[in-house]
Amino acid sequence: MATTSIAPEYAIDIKPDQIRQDLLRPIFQTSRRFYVLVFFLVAIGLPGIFLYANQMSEGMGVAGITRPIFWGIYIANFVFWIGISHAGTLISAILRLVNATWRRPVTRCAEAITVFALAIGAQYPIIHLGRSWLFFWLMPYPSERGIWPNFRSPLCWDFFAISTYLTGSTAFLLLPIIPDWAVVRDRASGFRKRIYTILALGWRGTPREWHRLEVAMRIMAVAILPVAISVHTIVSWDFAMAPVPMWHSTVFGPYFVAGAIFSGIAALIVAMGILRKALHLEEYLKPSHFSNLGKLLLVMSLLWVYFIFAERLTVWYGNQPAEMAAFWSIQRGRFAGLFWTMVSCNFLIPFPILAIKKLRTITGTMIASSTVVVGMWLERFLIVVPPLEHKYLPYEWGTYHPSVTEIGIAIGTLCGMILLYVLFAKLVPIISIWELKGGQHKKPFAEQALSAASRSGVHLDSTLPSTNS
Amino acid sequence: MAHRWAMVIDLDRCTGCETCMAACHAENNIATVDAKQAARGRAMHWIHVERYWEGEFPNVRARFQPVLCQQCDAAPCEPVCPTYAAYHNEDGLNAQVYNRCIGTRYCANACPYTARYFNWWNPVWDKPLQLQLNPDVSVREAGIMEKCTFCNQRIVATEIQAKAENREVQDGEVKPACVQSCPTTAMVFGDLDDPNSQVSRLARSMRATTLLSELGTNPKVIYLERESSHGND
Amino acid sequence: MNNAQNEKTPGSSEGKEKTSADRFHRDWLVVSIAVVGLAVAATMWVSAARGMLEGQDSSPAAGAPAVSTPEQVPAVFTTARRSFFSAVQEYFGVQGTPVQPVQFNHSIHIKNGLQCAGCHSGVTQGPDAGIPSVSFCMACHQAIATDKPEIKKLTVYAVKGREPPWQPVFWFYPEVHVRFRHAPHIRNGIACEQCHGDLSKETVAVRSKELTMNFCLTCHKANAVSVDCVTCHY
Amino acid sequence: MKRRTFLKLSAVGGAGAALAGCGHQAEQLIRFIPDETLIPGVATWKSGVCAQCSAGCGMQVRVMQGDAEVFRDGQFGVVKMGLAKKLAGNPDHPVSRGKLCVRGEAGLQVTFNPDRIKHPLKRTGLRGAGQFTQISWDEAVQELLAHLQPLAAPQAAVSLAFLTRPLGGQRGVLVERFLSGFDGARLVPFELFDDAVLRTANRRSFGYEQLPTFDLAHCSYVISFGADFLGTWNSPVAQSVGYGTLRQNRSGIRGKFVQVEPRMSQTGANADEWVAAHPGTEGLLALGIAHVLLKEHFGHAEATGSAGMQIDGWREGLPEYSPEAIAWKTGVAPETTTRLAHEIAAQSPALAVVGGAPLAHTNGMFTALAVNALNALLDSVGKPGGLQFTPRPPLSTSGSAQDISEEGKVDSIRTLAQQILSGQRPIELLLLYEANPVFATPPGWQVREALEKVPFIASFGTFIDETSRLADLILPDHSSLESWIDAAPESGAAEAVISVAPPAMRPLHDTRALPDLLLDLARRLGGRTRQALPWKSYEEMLQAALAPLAHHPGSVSAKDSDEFWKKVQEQGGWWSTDASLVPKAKAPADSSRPMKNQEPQFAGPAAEYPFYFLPYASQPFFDGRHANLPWMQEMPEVLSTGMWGTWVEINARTAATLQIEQGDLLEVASPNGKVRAPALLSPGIAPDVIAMPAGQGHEDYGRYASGRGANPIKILAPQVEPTTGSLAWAGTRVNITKVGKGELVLLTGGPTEWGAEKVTR
Repeated sequence: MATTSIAPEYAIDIKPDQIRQDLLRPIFQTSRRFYVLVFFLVAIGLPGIFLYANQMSEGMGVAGITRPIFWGIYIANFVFWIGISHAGTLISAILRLVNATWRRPVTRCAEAITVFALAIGAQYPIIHLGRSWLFFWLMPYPSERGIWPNFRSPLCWDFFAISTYLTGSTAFLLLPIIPDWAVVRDRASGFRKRIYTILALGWRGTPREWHRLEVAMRIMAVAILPVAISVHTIVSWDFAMAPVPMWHSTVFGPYFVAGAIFSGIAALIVAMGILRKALHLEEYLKPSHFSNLGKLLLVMSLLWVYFIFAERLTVWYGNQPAEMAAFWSIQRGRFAGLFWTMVSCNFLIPFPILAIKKLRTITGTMIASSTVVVGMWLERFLIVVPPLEHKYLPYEWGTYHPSVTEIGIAIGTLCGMILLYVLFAKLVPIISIWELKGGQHKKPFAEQALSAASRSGVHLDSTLPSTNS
Repeated sequence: MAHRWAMVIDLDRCTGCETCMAACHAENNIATVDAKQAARGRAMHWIHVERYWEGEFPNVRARFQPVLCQQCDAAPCEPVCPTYAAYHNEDGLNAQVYNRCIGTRYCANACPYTARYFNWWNPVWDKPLQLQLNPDVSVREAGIMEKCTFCNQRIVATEIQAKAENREVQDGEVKPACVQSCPTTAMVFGDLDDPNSQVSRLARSMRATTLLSELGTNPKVIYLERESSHGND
Repeated sequence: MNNAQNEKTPGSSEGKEKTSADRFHRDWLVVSIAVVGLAVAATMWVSAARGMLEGQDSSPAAGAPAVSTPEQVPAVFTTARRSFFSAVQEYFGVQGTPVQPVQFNHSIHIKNGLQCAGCHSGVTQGPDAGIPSVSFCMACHQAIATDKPEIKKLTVYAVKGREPPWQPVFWFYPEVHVRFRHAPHIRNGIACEQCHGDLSKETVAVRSKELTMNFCLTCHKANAVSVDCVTCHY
Repeated sequence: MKRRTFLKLSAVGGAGAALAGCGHQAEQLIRFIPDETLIPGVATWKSGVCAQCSAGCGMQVRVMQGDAEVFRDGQFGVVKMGLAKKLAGNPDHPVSRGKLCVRGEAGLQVTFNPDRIKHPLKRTGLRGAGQFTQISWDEAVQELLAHLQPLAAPQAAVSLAFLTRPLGGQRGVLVERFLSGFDGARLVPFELFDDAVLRTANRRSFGYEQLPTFDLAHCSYVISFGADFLGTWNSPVAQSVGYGTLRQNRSGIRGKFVQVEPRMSQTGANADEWVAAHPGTEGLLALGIAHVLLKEHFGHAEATGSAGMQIDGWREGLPEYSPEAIAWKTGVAPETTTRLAHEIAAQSPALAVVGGAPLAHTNGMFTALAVNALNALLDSVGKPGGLQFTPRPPLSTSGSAQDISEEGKVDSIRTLAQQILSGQRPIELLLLYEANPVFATPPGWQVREALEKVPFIASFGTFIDETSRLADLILPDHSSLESWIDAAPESGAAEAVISVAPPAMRPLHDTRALPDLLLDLARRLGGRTRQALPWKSYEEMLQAALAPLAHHPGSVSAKDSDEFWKKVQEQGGWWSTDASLVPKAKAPADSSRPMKNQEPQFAGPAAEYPFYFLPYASQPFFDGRHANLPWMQEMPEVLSTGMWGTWVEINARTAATLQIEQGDLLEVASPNGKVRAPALLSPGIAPDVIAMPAGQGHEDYGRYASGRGANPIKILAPQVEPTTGSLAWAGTRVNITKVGKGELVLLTGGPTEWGAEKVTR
C-alpha cells in the first residue's frame, strides 16, 4: 500500500512514548470516576432486567402494546439500535477503503459502537416475544419434529442478517486490536499480563503478521459493506413486507439505510466528544475530525429530509383512505407534536449548525448529533406506532400508551450499551495505537512494522523483506 | 379428501344480535378479560359485529358487519410467521398452531382485518366457571396468538365421524358455533370445492363481495351485501 | 400399517432411539436457558417477593398429601404455572414417575384374558381411554383375590366411597396443545402396545415409550395419515 | 388484575387442567365415586329449556364428563360428572327453531357462576347487611315451616305474599296452587319490562290477553312502533328467525321494514327506514296512517271489529288524525306519513308491531289500541304474514300465570308496597323468587322500605341481589340446567307449545329445586296445600299435567303414557298444530268506551328538564338480571360497542352545542334523582332524547356486576300507565350537566364522528 502524506491539521506530533502513555492510561490506572460511573449504570440498568423477568412471568400485558398496536417501543428500539450500529463498521470501512487517513483515531470507537449497539439491538426481538424462552425456534436447527423456521418470514431474514453482521463487525473490531493488546501485554505484569497474553493471540509483529492483518482488514472492509447495507434493508422489510398502511412502501429500504447511517454518525460524534473529555484525548481527536464527521452528518441529514419528503409526499398524493388516516394522525393528529420535534431534531436544528463553518465546532457538532440521535429515535417510533393505530377497518382502531415496563427496559438497554462501551474503553486502547503511529510519519509500512515490533520488545532477525515503498 | 371450507354471511339478514359472539366464547374457551383490560382494547372476540354509521340524524342508519378471521387464500399473516405457527392447511384453513407460536405478533400486524387476538395475560376463570371449558379446544396461555379457527375441532370431529362410517362429509354437516347459533341464518358454512354446496351457490350471488377485496387476500368469508327496499344507501 | 408395526417393535429400542433424538432437541433448550438464565433468576426473586413460591413443587407424580379443603385449592383456574419450578419442569418436558395409590398389576389381568378396552372402555368410543371407577373394579374384586394387600387397599377406597387418586402415566403437558383421540386409532387397527408398550410384561404401568411428536409423525407418515398440524394441535 | 395475583408464571404456558389435568391441585383432592357413568370426552346433546327470559325457547345442552370440585357429605373433593358445555337451540322446537339469542347462549354462566348461593343461608347481621351463615337444609326447611304453619290456618288474619319473576308453565301453576292453601295469599309477579299494557290492549282489541306472535316469514311490510323485537322484546329468537326469511330467500320478495322510535335500537338499525317520532306519539302516527288508509278506502272501518271501536272517531274515519294534524305532535312530516300509508296499502300482507317504550308512557294503552286498530284495518290478525295468538296446550292443570290473574289473587309490586307501608294488608311472610324489584323499581315506589317492614322474608333465588339481600332465610334453587324445567311459551309460535326438559346435569352445589321444595313443604303442611299439590315430585306433576296431550295429535306419538313421557323428554317438549287447540277469543272487554287521544305525561317541567329520558332494555343484560355473567359484561352492546359499564347516549349535534365530548362524565338529573355516566355520542338518537341502557348499577349482585355502571331506573319518576298500573318507565324528563371525565369502555377505537366511519371496500 502506498502510505499517503497527512494534511497538517490531522498531523499528531507526539512522542510515541507519550502516545502510549496517553492511550494506555485508562488501562493501567482506574479512576474512582470509573467505578462511580459503572455503579450508576448498573443501578439504573438493573430494573430493566427485573421488568423483563416480570414481563415473562406475568405476560406481555405489562407492556403498553395492545390490539391492534401489537408492536410498540420494543420494535422502535430494535430499529433504532440497529441503526446506531451503522456508525462504525460502515463508516470506518468506507474511510479505510478511500484511505481517508484522518480516520485513524476515529475508527476504533466507531467499530466498538457497532458491535455493542448490535448486541443490544438484537435483544429486542427476543424481549418483545410473547414466549421469549422459545426464541431459538428462529434458528434453523434439525429437531426431532423436522420443522425448520419459515424462510419466507422477514423475521427469519433478520436473524441471519443480524447474526452475520454481528460476527463480521466483531471480527472487524477485534483484528486491529490484536497488535495493541500485544503492546499492552508487553507493558503489563501479573494478572493483567496473563489476560492480555491470551488476548494478543501471540502477536509478535513480524512483517508477515502485519501484512496478513493489513490484507485481512481490506477484505473485511470490502465484505462488511454489503452486509451492513443488507442488514438495515432487511430491518426495513420487517415493515415493508406487511400490508399495513404506510408500511407497505418501496422507499423503506434506502430510507432506513440512510437513517441508520445518519443516526450512526451522530452516535459516533457524541461518543467521541465524550471520550475526548473523559480520557483527555484532546490531542488525538481534533476539531478537524468533528468537522469532517459533521460534514458527513450534514450530507446524511439532507438525504434523510429528502427521503422523508419523498415518502410522505407519495402517501399524501396517493390519498388512499386507509393511509391518510395514519398520515394525518402524524401530520396534525396525536403524533403531530412528536413529528415536528423529530423534523427539528433531524434537520431544522442540525442543518444550520453543520452547514455554517463557524458553528461546525466540537460543541456544535456535539449538539447537532445529540438532537439527531433523539430525532432518529422519534422517527423509529413514528414509523412503528401510528400506522398500527390506523389499520384498514376504522372500527378496529386503537391507541397506544407506552408502559413503565417498556420504558424501564429501554432505559436498561441504554445503560447496558453505555456500560459495555465504558468497559471496552477501559480494557482496550480506544484509539488504535499502531494505526496512529502508522499515520504519524511518512514511512514505508514494513518499517513501521519493524519499529513497532522492535519497540514492543520483540527481536526480529535483521533480514527484512523490502516491502513496497 | 381435501375441502375448501368457506363461510357466507348475508348482511341483509344479520341483525347485529351478537349471538354468534356468545356462542363463539362458549365453544372456543375464549377468556373474558376484566374491564380494565377491555378498556385497553384487549377484549377477545374471535367474531365480533362491527357497526358503521351512515348518514346523519334523522336520515341515519347503522350497518352491521360480523368480522372474523377471513381465512384468506392469500393470507398476509402466513408468510410473515417465522415459525410456521400460522400456515395454510390442506383444507384451505389459515391454521394457527398454538404450541408453535412464540408470540412475535407479526401475523397480527400483517392481518388487514385485525382478526387476530393475543393472549396478553394468562386467561383466568373464577371457579367453577372453568367447568364450562370445552375439552375439544385448547386453553391458550399467555404469549400466544389466537383467532377464529372455523371451529376446527368440529371439522375434525365430523371428518373422523364420516371416515368411521366411511362416507364423505355432507354439505351443512359441519357447523361452526356461530353458524349454528345465528337466529336469522345469516351465516352459512360449507365447502367451496363442492359446486352444489349452499355456500358455493350463495357465493355466486350478485350481492357477493369480500371485505377489503382490493388487498387481494382472497378471503373465504364471503359477504352478501345488504339490500335496500328503497333508494337510500 | 404393517411396516409401521415392524418399525415399532420392540418398544424399548424404539424408546431409546427417540430419547436420543430428544437429547439433540433439548441441547438447544440448554442454549436458550443460558440466555434467559439471568432473567429467570430475577423472576425467582420477583416471584419470591410476591410470595408466589409458597407451597408448591407439584410435579404430577410427587404424591403430595391430599388437600381436602377448598381453601387449599386456588379460587381461580388459570393457565399460569403454579411455580417457577413447575414452569421449568414443563419447559424441559420433565414428566416424573407416577406413584400409584394402588399397585395395579396389568400383566395378571391380561393373563386372565381381560382386554384393554374391557376396563379402559372409552378407548373405542371417544378421545379418552378413561380409568374405570373403583366400583367397576369391585364388581369382580369383592369376590376375587380379596385377601391380597393391594385389593384390600382398593376395598378401603370403595367402602369410603372414594376413587383411588390414580396418576396418569402417559400424558401431555397442556402447552403442547395436543388433542389426541383414541377411537380413530383403535378403529384403524393400531394396537394399544404400539404406543403404550406391552402391558402384559408390566405390572404397574410405566412410560415405556416416549410419546414425542416424532413418534407420532413416524407412524402417521408410514400410514399415509394426515400430518397436517391442526389434525392434532388445536 | 387482582384476580390473577395469586400466581403468575406464564412461563411455558397453559394448564388445561380441566382438559389434561396433570399435576394440578385437583389431582390431589379426594376423588368421589361418580354416581353416573359417562364415556370420557364424548359429548351428548340433552334437551333443555332456556330460562334466561320468559320466551321459553327449547334448547339442546351439550354435556360432557369433567372434574367438578364439590362438597359431598361435608367433605370437599373432586367428582367426575356430566357438565353442560354448550347451549344451542332445539331444531325441532317451534319457538327457537334451533337458535338462541345472545343472552340464551350465556345461560351456562348462570349454572357455573362463582357467585351462586351454594347452600342454605340464614341471616346473622342486620337486615340488608348481607351477613349470612350456612345452615343445613333441615334447619332451613324447619324454620320456613315454622313461619308457614300459622298462615296455613283457615282465616289467618295475617298472610303471605309470593314475589317472583313472571312464572310460565307448571312452575307458575305450582306456586299458584301452593298459595291457594293460604287465605289472602298474594302472588306478586314482577318484571321491569312487563307487557301488561299490551296484554290488556290485546284483550280489549282482539279478546286474547296475551302477547302476539308475528308471522314475519310470510310478511311483506312491517312497521314497528318502538318494539325491539329482534333484540330484547317478546320472543326475540322466534322473531329473528322470521326476520331472516322476511329479508331473504323468498323468490323476488324482500319484505320492507320501518321502525318508529326516537332512539335507534338494535332492531331499528336493521330497518329500511327509521322514523324518529317524538316519544309517546307513536299511537298518533299509527292513526295518522290509518286515517290515510280509511280516507283512500283501503279496508273498511266497520270490518275491524272491536279493535277499531276502541278508538274514538274510528267510524268517522279518524278526522282528527290527518297527517297534517298530527305532524306537529309526532314530528313526522305529513308526506312521510302519507307515503308510509301508501307503501303499506301497496304491500300486503302488512303488519304493525308495537311494544317497549311506546307502551311505557302514561298513554301507553291508547298507543297499543291505536296500533291494534291499524292491524285490524290491515286485516293482519290471525292471517298468514300477520299476527297470531299462540294456542295453549290443553294441560290437566291450568295453563300459566296469566290465567291466575283472573282469580284476582295477583298484586303488582307497587300495590303490595303501598299496602304494606299503609298497613292495609299485614304481610307476615314474603316468599321471594328471582325477582329484583329493589333494583328495578323507581325509588318513589318505596319497595325497599316496604320489604324492610315485612317480618320475615325467605328467598329461593340462586343469587344474592339487592332484594334477596334483605332475606332472613335463603333456600337456593337449582340452576335451570340442574332441575326439571318447563315453559308454556305465550308467544313465538303459531302452534300450541309446551317445553319440558329433565335436568341436563347434576347439581353442583347443595341446592334444591324450588318446585320439589314447595311440594315437600306442602306435604309437611298438610291440609289444603297438600290437597292442592298431591304430587311426590315435580317430575310427577309435569307428567300428570302433560298426560292429556298424549291423546292429541302432536309432535309425539306413543302407544302408552310412559313412552309418551319418555319421548316428550327426549324431544324437549310437546307441540301441535292441531286446529282444535286454537282458543276462542274471549268477549272483548268494555269495547263500549272508545278511547280519545291522550297526551303522554312526563314528570318534570320541560323548561327545567329539557330532555326525554329513555332507559332501554340492554342487549346483554335485558333488565339487569344477566349483569352477573362475565360474558355479558364483556359483550359490546352492538350500537354503542360499550362494555363493562353504563353510558349516556346523546345526539352528537346536541352534545356539540353543549360542548360535551365522548367520554365526558355526565350527571343525569330527573325530579326524582341523579345518576352519573360517561357520555356516548351517537347519530342514532333524537336531539331531545337522552337514553341509558338498563341493567348496570347493581349495588350487590356478585363480583362482576356489583358497583359497576349506573342504574337509570333509580331516577325514574313513579309514573304509571293508569289502566294497568304498570310502570311508565319512559315517562320522565331529565337534565344533563357535565361533571368531569368518565371511563368509557368501548370495543371500537375508531372515530366517534360517524362521518369518518366507512367500510373501506
